[in-house]
Amino acid sequence: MAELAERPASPAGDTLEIAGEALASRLILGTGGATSHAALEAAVRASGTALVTVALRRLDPAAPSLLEVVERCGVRILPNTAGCYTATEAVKLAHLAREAFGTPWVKLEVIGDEDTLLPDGVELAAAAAQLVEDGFTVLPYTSDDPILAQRLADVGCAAVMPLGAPIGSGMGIRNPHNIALIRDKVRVPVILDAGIGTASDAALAMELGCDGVLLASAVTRAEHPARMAGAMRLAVEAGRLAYTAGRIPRRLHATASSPTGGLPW
Amino acid sequence: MAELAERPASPAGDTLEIAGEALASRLILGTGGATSHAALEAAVRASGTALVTVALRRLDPAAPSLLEVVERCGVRILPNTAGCYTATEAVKLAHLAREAFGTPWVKLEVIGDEDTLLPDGVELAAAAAQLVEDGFTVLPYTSDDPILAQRLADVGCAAVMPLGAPIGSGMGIRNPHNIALIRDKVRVPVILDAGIGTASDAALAMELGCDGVLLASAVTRAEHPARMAGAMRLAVEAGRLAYTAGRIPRRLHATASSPTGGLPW
Amino acid sequence: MAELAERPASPAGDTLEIAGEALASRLILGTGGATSHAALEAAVRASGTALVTVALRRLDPAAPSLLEVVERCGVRILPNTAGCYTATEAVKLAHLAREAFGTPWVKLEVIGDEDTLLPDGVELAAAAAQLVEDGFTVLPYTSDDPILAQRLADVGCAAVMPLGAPIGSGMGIRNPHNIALIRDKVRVPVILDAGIGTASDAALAMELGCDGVLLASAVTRAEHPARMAGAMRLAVEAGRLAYTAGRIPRRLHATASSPTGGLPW
Amino acid sequence: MAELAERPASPAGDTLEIAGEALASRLILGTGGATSHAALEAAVRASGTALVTVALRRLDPAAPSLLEVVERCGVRILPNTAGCYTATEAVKLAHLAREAFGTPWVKLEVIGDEDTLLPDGVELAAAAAQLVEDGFTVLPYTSDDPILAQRLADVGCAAVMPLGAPIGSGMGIRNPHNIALIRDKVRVPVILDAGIGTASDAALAMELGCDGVLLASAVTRAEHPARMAGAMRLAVEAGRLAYTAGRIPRRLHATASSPTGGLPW
Amino acid sequence: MQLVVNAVASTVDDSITVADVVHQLAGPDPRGVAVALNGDVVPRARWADTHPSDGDHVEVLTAVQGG
Amino acid sequence: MQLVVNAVASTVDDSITVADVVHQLAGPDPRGVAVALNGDVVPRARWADTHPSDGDHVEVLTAVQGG
Amino acid sequence: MQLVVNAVASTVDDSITVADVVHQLAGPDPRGVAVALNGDVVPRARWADTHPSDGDHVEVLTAVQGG
Amino acid sequence: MQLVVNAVASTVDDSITVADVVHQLAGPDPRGVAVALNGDVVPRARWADTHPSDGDHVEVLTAVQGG
Repeated sequence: MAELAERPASPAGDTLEIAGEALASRLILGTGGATSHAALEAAVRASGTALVTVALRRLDPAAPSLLEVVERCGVRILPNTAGCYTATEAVKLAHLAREAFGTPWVKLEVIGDEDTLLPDGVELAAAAAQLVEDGFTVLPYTSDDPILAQRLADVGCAAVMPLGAPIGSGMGIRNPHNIALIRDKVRVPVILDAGIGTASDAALAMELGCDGVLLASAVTRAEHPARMAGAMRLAVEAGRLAYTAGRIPRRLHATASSPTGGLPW
Repeated sequence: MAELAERPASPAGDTLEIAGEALASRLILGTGGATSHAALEAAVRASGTALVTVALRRLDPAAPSLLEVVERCGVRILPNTAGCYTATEAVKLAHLAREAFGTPWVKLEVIGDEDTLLPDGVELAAAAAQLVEDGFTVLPYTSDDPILAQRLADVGCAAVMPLGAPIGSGMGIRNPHNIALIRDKVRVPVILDAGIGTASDAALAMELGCDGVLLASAVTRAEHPARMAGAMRLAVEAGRLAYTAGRIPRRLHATASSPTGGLPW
Repeated sequence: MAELAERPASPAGDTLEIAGEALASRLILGTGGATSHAALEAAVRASGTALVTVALRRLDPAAPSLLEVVERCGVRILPNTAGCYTATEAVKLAHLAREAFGTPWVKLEVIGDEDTLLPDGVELAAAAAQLVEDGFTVLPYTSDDPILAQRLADVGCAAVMPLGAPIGSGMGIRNPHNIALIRDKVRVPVILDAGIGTASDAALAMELGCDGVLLASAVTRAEHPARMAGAMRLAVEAGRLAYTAGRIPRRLHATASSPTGGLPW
Repeated sequence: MAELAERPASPAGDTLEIAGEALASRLILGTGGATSHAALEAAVRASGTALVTVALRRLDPAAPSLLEVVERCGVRILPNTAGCYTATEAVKLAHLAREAFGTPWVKLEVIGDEDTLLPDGVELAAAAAQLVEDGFTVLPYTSDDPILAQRLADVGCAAVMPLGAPIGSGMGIRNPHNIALIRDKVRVPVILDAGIGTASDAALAMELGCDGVLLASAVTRAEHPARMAGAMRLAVEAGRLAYTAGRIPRRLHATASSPTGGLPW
Repeated sequence: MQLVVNAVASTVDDSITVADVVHQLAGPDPRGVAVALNGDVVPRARWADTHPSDGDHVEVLTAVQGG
Repeated sequence: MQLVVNAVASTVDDSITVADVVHQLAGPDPRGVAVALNGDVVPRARWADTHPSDGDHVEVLTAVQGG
Repeated sequence: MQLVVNAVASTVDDSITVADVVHQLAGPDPRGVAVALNGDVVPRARWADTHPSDGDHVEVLTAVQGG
Repeated sequence: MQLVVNAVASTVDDSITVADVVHQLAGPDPRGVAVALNGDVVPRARWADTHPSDGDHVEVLTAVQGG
């Protein structure tokens, strides 16, 4: 497929760039679900990520500061608009986030349904267009629909972030073919967002040509979050390297890996 | 499943041991299919493997020495019996290998069919029993049949090496359920052998509870063998780490990763 | 899942109803791809369908009449808006179809891309709302996105027709989980449209709770179209019956189907 | 694959023959798991089967006669050797069955493990060879290992009956590729035995080229056994018809099923 | 005058009606046919009294095989 | 003497035949039944003239539901 | 006067500014905080000279864990 | 006399030993090499005093790339 032609010739300097900014890791970590800020910090460090998502909520004076954790880890912040069901809500929350954190970057979420937390494509496309116009660097959490992904790229999103499966489901990538189609169609980075359950899922995302992976629950809700964070770090690197290495084709039949001649009988 | 209970509590000292020998890597590299000894050596080094397979064939005075490559890389040698169709042939070739390399370790292959290169369980079981009796450390390449794997462990094999898919097919793990069953049943190391095509396949094998992965073509026949070797090294580590980290359960529905309350509307 | 609770108690009178009209078959046949009207007629008859789709195109005086075939078979006609890329085009073509065939029923297609022929959700939702307002019985060809399906049902579509895979791809149902989710969410009939390649795909669609299946290429482009039409007819009945019969649960381990006691040893 | 070349040219007279005997149905029904003889009889009749399996156990004078049910339904009897763990046991039980029912036909089961009920290939091959020598018509329940299936055919079995998944698991066909390989390799009928959960599984088995399907729990343990029996009857016919009809190839991209030209814009 | 009928330019009598255009293409009893005049639907009931003007585009559509 | 019939010990007349044992269990016309005496198959034709000895194990088997 | 701050009603001095409200909740150096007055964003630069009126709703938001 | 060494017939001195055969093929210090004489393994320790007979088959094997 097209992305094969586009595979970087070498791993050297094979860095993820979003909106012209280079990120030191292709793994983006969501902070939701951690049992404590301490557990979260350990996971962030083990993951090697350079970018973490946060949500914006009413300030609780009693709660410890998440921002301090983020800054102590020296990672970039990506505010999300989780909890919004309409473009209007999401646009307003994005503006508040820009005020709060002084970053134009936003993970745009507009949810259609509280059971599935699946994105609402129509509202999402409207919000994305507005936020791009307002000068945001928009990273939309979207379905695996290639047409919607193309539309989001066309309105000026800095990346598209299709889901593999519902948020927190750990079901992996339900429709790899769509993810590969999206990678073929759009010219901006593709970040696999939501559904990752374990390391092989993250590696597969990269092998499909994704430029990065965003995950939260798979790490924060694992039995050993920091250990799983380390696993994801390695898996994303492994998958990217494998993608650039040019895998062998799938064959229905066998190919001998030892000489068939030269035996004494 | 059982293996969850048996997961090592920590990655520290989580080392693969076969027949009482600790191996520095859970990745075993087959040497077949490399375009040159130089390409092979680069792949061996990039893979971080501690054990490589070789075949035994009539000596060609003109051919460069493979043994020198193996020794220069400082890795252990695992002779195979590739090309044998009967227990008798395989036993004889194993004895010759022990003479040649001074090691009792043997990757036991008894093939049933030259198209599929699938193992012949009946001949394999017979050869394994004989070689164990002859004092070999037997690592049989077997099908993904849990009953056959149990039989091979029962006759004293040092490990069992079920296939994921036909040799060189790159089809990955066709029946993960059987691999997990094998891991549950036998008490010796389980090495996923044959079928691996890319990094996520190797990670999945480890997540299923395998103790190691053996692959050749996926690396030696990749467009960039050394790069793929590096990918496999990371993938095996990632998969093992993920296995020990305790992945989140698969859920059909979503689980929010951001608070649902605390929004201004 | 919800649909289990809703399964009809008995096959008797278990008929597909769309917009209050009972259809004698749950299989809807697309007429595209047939090598001749004769081959098409044989397939329509073998399929037992009660509803066939047609496209609207410039009249060619030299071409034989498709309408006569449809009427000779005594089946209802479902005009489509294939070839439209915008809501405006689709709405106009739907109005022309209503004029031509005197039916308010329309298979609404608004395509986003000529390579994938995948629907454009944003344009589709706009066209559906307009056509419902204009008094049409709208059956939209949509993606497998549950949120979009819900939106289409909410604007008053008489059914939703999610795809299993791209039109003509024969890839089956790429994401069965989404189809089941759609069946859970919407209260109108769900027709699996596009992607069916063979009989087991059609049976699976029904087992997921779909109320019907729409397919064209799988029959018209098969080596023996009429025979495949017969296969699809049986498969849709089989899948529906299995769905209503209450399948056994999937178990990772075995359950004996013969007594374990009572043997002479 | 080979079987494509061998597909019957037409459904007319496309009948399953085992050991020269024509069977009126490609569906073989196992009788295990039925809640009563009455429920079983209803299922047998609804299934349209011509051959049912029975087990042989110590006679309980208080128990109603299963044989009468079988004879009343006018179907052939296929005794099994369920419960045997060694070739010796299975051979003895087969001889007792031949005495009891006056038929040389036997479904040969030699189980390796009471948890998985998976066949023991080594014991199975030995028992099959002995029973063929003793004049039996041997139908072995085997794994999906193509080499073992070939061996069973070579010793003279009248058919091979590979599993799709463990008995009673309802997991369907875990490794369709192996089933297709078996169909390619052996010249005797291939009956998919064990693992079928629902109608689409049975249809898929036939589409892979199997000559028949044997199932028990999927029908006898369904909520509505007779209804599921009817579903399986249709599914087996549908799958066989689809197999002979020549399905369309799988394509990654779409193929239009409506003309792309001829629109007014 | 000039009409463009199904993308083909043709010279027709000035008094021509949509019904005449359809008749020429589809014969006396044109079933399953719809007409657009310059992109707007012309209901069958209006064919007889609808007079295209010079340069108008007339589209006459009918059913073809389609999925 | 003592016989073990289908794992149940019972005292029987010394002259008993396999046919008698089957008759007691399965009635006059025992169809679909097979017999093993101490593990060896006794063909139906031999039931009438096969005399178990004291302590013998007789197994009388028939069809039950099985997959 | 009355203000509703983060959904909690409270009586405050009439001269209160948004900056004061934030200070009370978040302390002297409130980093990572944004404010909405009756639903409209109040830029940080305007906190000091923005005077809520009686009954106004003030929302003070900050970062929490979120995926 | 005649020997068949790795499937190639060659004429050799009657006094030849397996060690000599190996030497000719693999040089003075033949590492990673095994020998079969008429199909039977000849342990390295026996090479020097093992004398093939006329027509014997000698196989000299070593490591090659293999999966």
